[in-house]
Amino acid sequence: MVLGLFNYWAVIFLMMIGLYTLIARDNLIKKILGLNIFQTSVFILYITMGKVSEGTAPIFVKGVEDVVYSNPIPHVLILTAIVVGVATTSLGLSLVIRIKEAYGTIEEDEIEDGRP
Amino acid sequence: MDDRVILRVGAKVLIPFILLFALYVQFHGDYGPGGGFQAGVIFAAGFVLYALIYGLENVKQVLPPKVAYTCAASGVLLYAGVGYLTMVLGGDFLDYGVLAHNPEHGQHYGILLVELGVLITVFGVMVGVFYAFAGRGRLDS
Amino acid sequence: MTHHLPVLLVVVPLVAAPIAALVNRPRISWAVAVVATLWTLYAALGLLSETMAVGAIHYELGGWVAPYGIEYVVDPVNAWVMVIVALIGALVTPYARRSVEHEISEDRIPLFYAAFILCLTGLLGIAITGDVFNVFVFLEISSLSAYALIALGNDRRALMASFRYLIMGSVGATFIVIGIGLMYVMTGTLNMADLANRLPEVASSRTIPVAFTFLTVGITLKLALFPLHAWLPNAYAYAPSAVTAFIASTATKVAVYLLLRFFFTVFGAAFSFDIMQLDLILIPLALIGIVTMSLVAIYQKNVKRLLAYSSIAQIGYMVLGISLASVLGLTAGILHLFNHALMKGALFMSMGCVMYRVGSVRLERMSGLGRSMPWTMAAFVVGGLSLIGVPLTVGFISKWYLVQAALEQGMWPVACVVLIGSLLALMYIWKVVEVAYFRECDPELGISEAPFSLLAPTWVLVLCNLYFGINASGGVDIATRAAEVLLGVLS
Amino acid sequence: MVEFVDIALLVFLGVTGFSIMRQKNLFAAVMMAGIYSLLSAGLFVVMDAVDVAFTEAAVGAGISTVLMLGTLALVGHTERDPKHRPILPLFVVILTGSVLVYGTLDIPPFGDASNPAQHHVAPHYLEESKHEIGIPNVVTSVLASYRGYDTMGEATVIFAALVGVLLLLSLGPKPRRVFSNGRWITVADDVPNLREEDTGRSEKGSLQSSDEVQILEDSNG
Repeated sequence: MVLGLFNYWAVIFLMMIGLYTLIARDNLIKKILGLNIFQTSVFILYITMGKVSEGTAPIFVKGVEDVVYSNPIPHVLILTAIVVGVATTSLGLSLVIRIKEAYGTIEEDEIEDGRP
Repeated sequence: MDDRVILRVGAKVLIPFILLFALYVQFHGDYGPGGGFQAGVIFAAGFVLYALIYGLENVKQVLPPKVAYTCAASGVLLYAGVGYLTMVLGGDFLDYGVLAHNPEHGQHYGILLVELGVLITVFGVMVGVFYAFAGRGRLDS
Repeated sequence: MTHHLPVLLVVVPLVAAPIAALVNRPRISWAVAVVATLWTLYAALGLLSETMAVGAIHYELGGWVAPYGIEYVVDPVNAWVMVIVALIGALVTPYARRSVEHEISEDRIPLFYAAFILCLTGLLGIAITGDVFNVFVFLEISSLSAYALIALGNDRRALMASFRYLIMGSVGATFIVIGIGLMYVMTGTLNMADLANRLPEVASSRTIPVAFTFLTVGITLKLALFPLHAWLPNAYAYAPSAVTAFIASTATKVAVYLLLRFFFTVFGAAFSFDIMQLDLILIPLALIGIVTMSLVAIYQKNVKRLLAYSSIAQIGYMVLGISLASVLGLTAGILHLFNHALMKGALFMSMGCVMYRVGSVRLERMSGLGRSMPWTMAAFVVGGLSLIGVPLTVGFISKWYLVQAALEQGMWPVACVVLIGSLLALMYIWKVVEVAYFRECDPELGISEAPFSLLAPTWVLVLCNLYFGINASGGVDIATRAAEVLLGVLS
Repeated sequence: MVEFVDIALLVFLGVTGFSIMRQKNLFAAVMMAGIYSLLSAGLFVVMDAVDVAFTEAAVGAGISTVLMLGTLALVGHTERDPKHRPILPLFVVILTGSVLVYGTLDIPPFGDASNPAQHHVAPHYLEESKHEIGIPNVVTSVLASYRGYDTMGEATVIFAALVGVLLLLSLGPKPRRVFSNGRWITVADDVPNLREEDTGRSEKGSLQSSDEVQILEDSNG
C-alpha cells in the first residue's frame, strides 16, 4: 500500500483547518463554515477507516461472487452524522440571523455585552 | 419577470423530473445507493427550485407551510409507529420480522415503511427550514 | 409491557414531541408534555426498582443480538440518572405552564413544549443506551433542542449564549465522534460491553489513549468542567426560567454519567486511572474549579448567573468524587448527581418565581422580597442551605461522603478545599439572603407571592432536599450499589 | 490509479479548505464550502461509500449552500479583518492535531483488510444480511434494520432542528430590524434604539419595566 497513513494525516490536516477557522475567526458565519469543514473531515476519517483495498461498494450484484466489500458500518454511521451536521448548521444559521437582527453585527468581538 | 423566460421554462420542464428522480432514489435504495434521506432532500430541492424561480408566495400556494410541518412531524410518527406496531405484534421495538409470516418479507415491509417515514420527515424539514429562512426579513411575510 | 419498559421510557416522549407540535394549542401541548413526563417518571422508577432487584436489564432493539444491533442496558447507575432526569422533568413541566405563558409569546408555546420533550427524550436516550454511537445521536437530539430553548430567553444575550453553546457543544460532540471512531477502528465494535471486552487487547497501542483523550475532552466540554465552562454562565442566566431549571439540573448530570460510563464500564477503572492517570489531571482541575468559580459567583449581580457559576463549582465536586475512583468517592459523586439536581432545581425554580413577579433576577431588584414573597424566598434559603451543605439537607450527605472519601486516601488538602467551597457557597448565598431579608422593599411596586402552580413544584423539590437529607439511607444504598457496579466489585 | 485520484482529491480539499479560511468575502467562502463538499463526495466514491457520497453531495453542496446563501442575503457578506493575533487558537489546533497524529501511528494502514474494524461485526452484516434481510444494498440493511433505531434518532434530530428553526425564525414577535430592498430598516417601535440595545429589553411587552439603574448595571455586569 503506497498510501499507508498518508490518508489519515491529510484528513487530520483538513480537520485542523476547520477547527482553526472555528476558534480563531470572529465572524459567526465563518465559525459555522469552520464547523462544517471540521465535521466533513471527520466523515472522511471514518470512511477512510472502512476502505478495504481492492474492495468495492457493499452492494450485492446478482451473479457476482467472490468480491471484497468495503466495510458498511462507517458508511451508515456517517449517513447519520451528515444529517446531524445539516441539522446543526440550519439551527446555527437561524441563530446568526437573529443575532444580526438583535445586535446589528455578526462579528463576535463587536458583540461585547455577551461576554462573561 | 419576463426576462427570465429560459429559467421559467427550464424549471417547469425540470421539476417533474426532479420529483420523479427522488421517487426513483427512494425505491431503488434497496438495490443501489439512495434511500429515504437522499430522496427527501431531492424532493425538497424540487420545491426549492420552484420557489427560487416563481417566488416564495407561489410555492406556498402549492405547498402551504402547515403541510410541510405536518409532514415533518408525521414522518417521525410513522417511523416510531412501525416500532409500536412490531411491539404489538409480539416482537421487540423495530423488529420488522414480525410484520409478515416470513421474517424476510417482514424486513422488506419494515424497511419500506421506515424509509418512507424518513423521506416524509426530511422533505418536510427541508422545505420548512427553507420557508423559514426565505420568509425572514420581509416586511410583507 | 414490563419487558418493553426500557424502550418505552424513551419512545413515549419521542412520539409525544411531534404530537405536541401537531396539536399546536398551548394548553393541549402542555398537557401532552405533562403526560409524557409523568410516564417517564413512572417508567424510570419502575426500571430502578427492577434493576435493584434483578441486576442489569437488557433490551435488544430491532430484535438483533447485541454487537450486531443496538441494545439498551439498564443497571443501577443509569436507572438512578434516569430517575433524576425524569423527576426534574415531571416537576418542571407543571411549573412551566404559567412561567412559560409569562415569558414566551403564545404562538411559540406549542413548539416550546415539543422542544422541551425532545430535550428530555435525548437525555434519557443517552442515559439508557448500551451503544456508543447511539449516545451521539441522542446527545444531538438533546443538544439541538437545548440550543433552541435557551435562545428563547427574553434578553438578546440569550441568542449569543445559545450560539456559543451550539459551537462549543458541536465541537464537543465531534470530539466524541472522533473518539468513537478511533475505538471502532481498533476493535470493530460499537457496543459498550463488547468494547469493554475487546479494548484490553489493544490498550497498549497508541490509538486507544488518544481515543480516550478525545472522549474525555468532548464530554468535559459538554459538562462544563472548569477550563471548558465558558458557554455555561450566560446560557443558564438568560434562558427562560423553566428551561434553566430543567437544563441546569439534568443536562450536566447526564454528561457526568457519560464520563462515568466511559471511564469505568468501557475503558475500565484500571485503564482510566492506572494507565492514563486521569486523577492527576481531573482532581486539580476540579479543585481549582470549585474555588475559582465559587469566588466568581460571589461577585455576580444577576442571581441566575451567580447560581450558574455555582453550578460549575458543583460539577467540580462530582468530578472530584469520580476521580477518587474508590467506592466511597464514586458513591459521593453519584449521590451528588441527585442531590445537586434537587438543590439547583429548587434554587432556579424559586428564581423563576421571582422572574414571574419582579421581571428580573438582578440582586438590587430583590430587596425586601423576603417579606413580599415569603414562600419563594424560603425555598431559596432551604436550597441555599443545601448548597452550602448544612446538616439535615441533601447537600450535607454528599459533602460528608466526599470528605470521607478524600480522608480515606489521606488527601486532607482535598477535604479542606471541599470545606472552603462550602464557606464560599455560604458567602454567595448570604449575599442574596441579605438583600432579600434585610433591605426594605419599595411598597409601591406591589409585589405579591408567586402563584400556586409555580410554588407547588418548587416546594416539592425543597421538601425532597429535606427528606433525602434526613432519611438518606435509600439514596446512599442505591449510590453505593451503583458505585460497586461501576468498579466491578459486584456484578 | 485509485491512489492517484485519492491523493489529488485530498490535495484539492486542502487547498479549498485553506482558501475558505483565508477568504474575506463570505459569499466566495460559501461557494468554496460547496466545492469542498463536492470534492469530499468524490473522495467518498473513491473509497466505495456511494451512499455517503450521494448524501454529502445533496446536503453539503445542495441544502447547506442554499441555507448559507439565504443567510448571507440577510446578514451581509464581508468579514471584517481580525483584530487580534490568533496565537492561542493556533496552539490549540497544533496540539489537537499532533495528539491525533500520534494516535494514528498504531492504526492499521489505509485499506488494510486485516484491520480489526473489518473483522468483528462487519462480516456478519456482509454475510448474513442476504438471508436475514434479503436486500442487496448492505448499507440500507444496516441503516434501516440492524441500526434502525439510530436512524429513527436521526429523523428525530432533524425534526428537532425544524422545531428550533421555527421557534427562532417563523414564530414569536416580528423582528425589530428587517432587511428590505437591499438595506436594513428599523421597524417603527416606540422605544428608542439606544435604550433597547442596553436593557436587553424583553421581546414581550410585559417585562418592559426596567429602570435606568439596571441599564447601567447590566452593561458592566
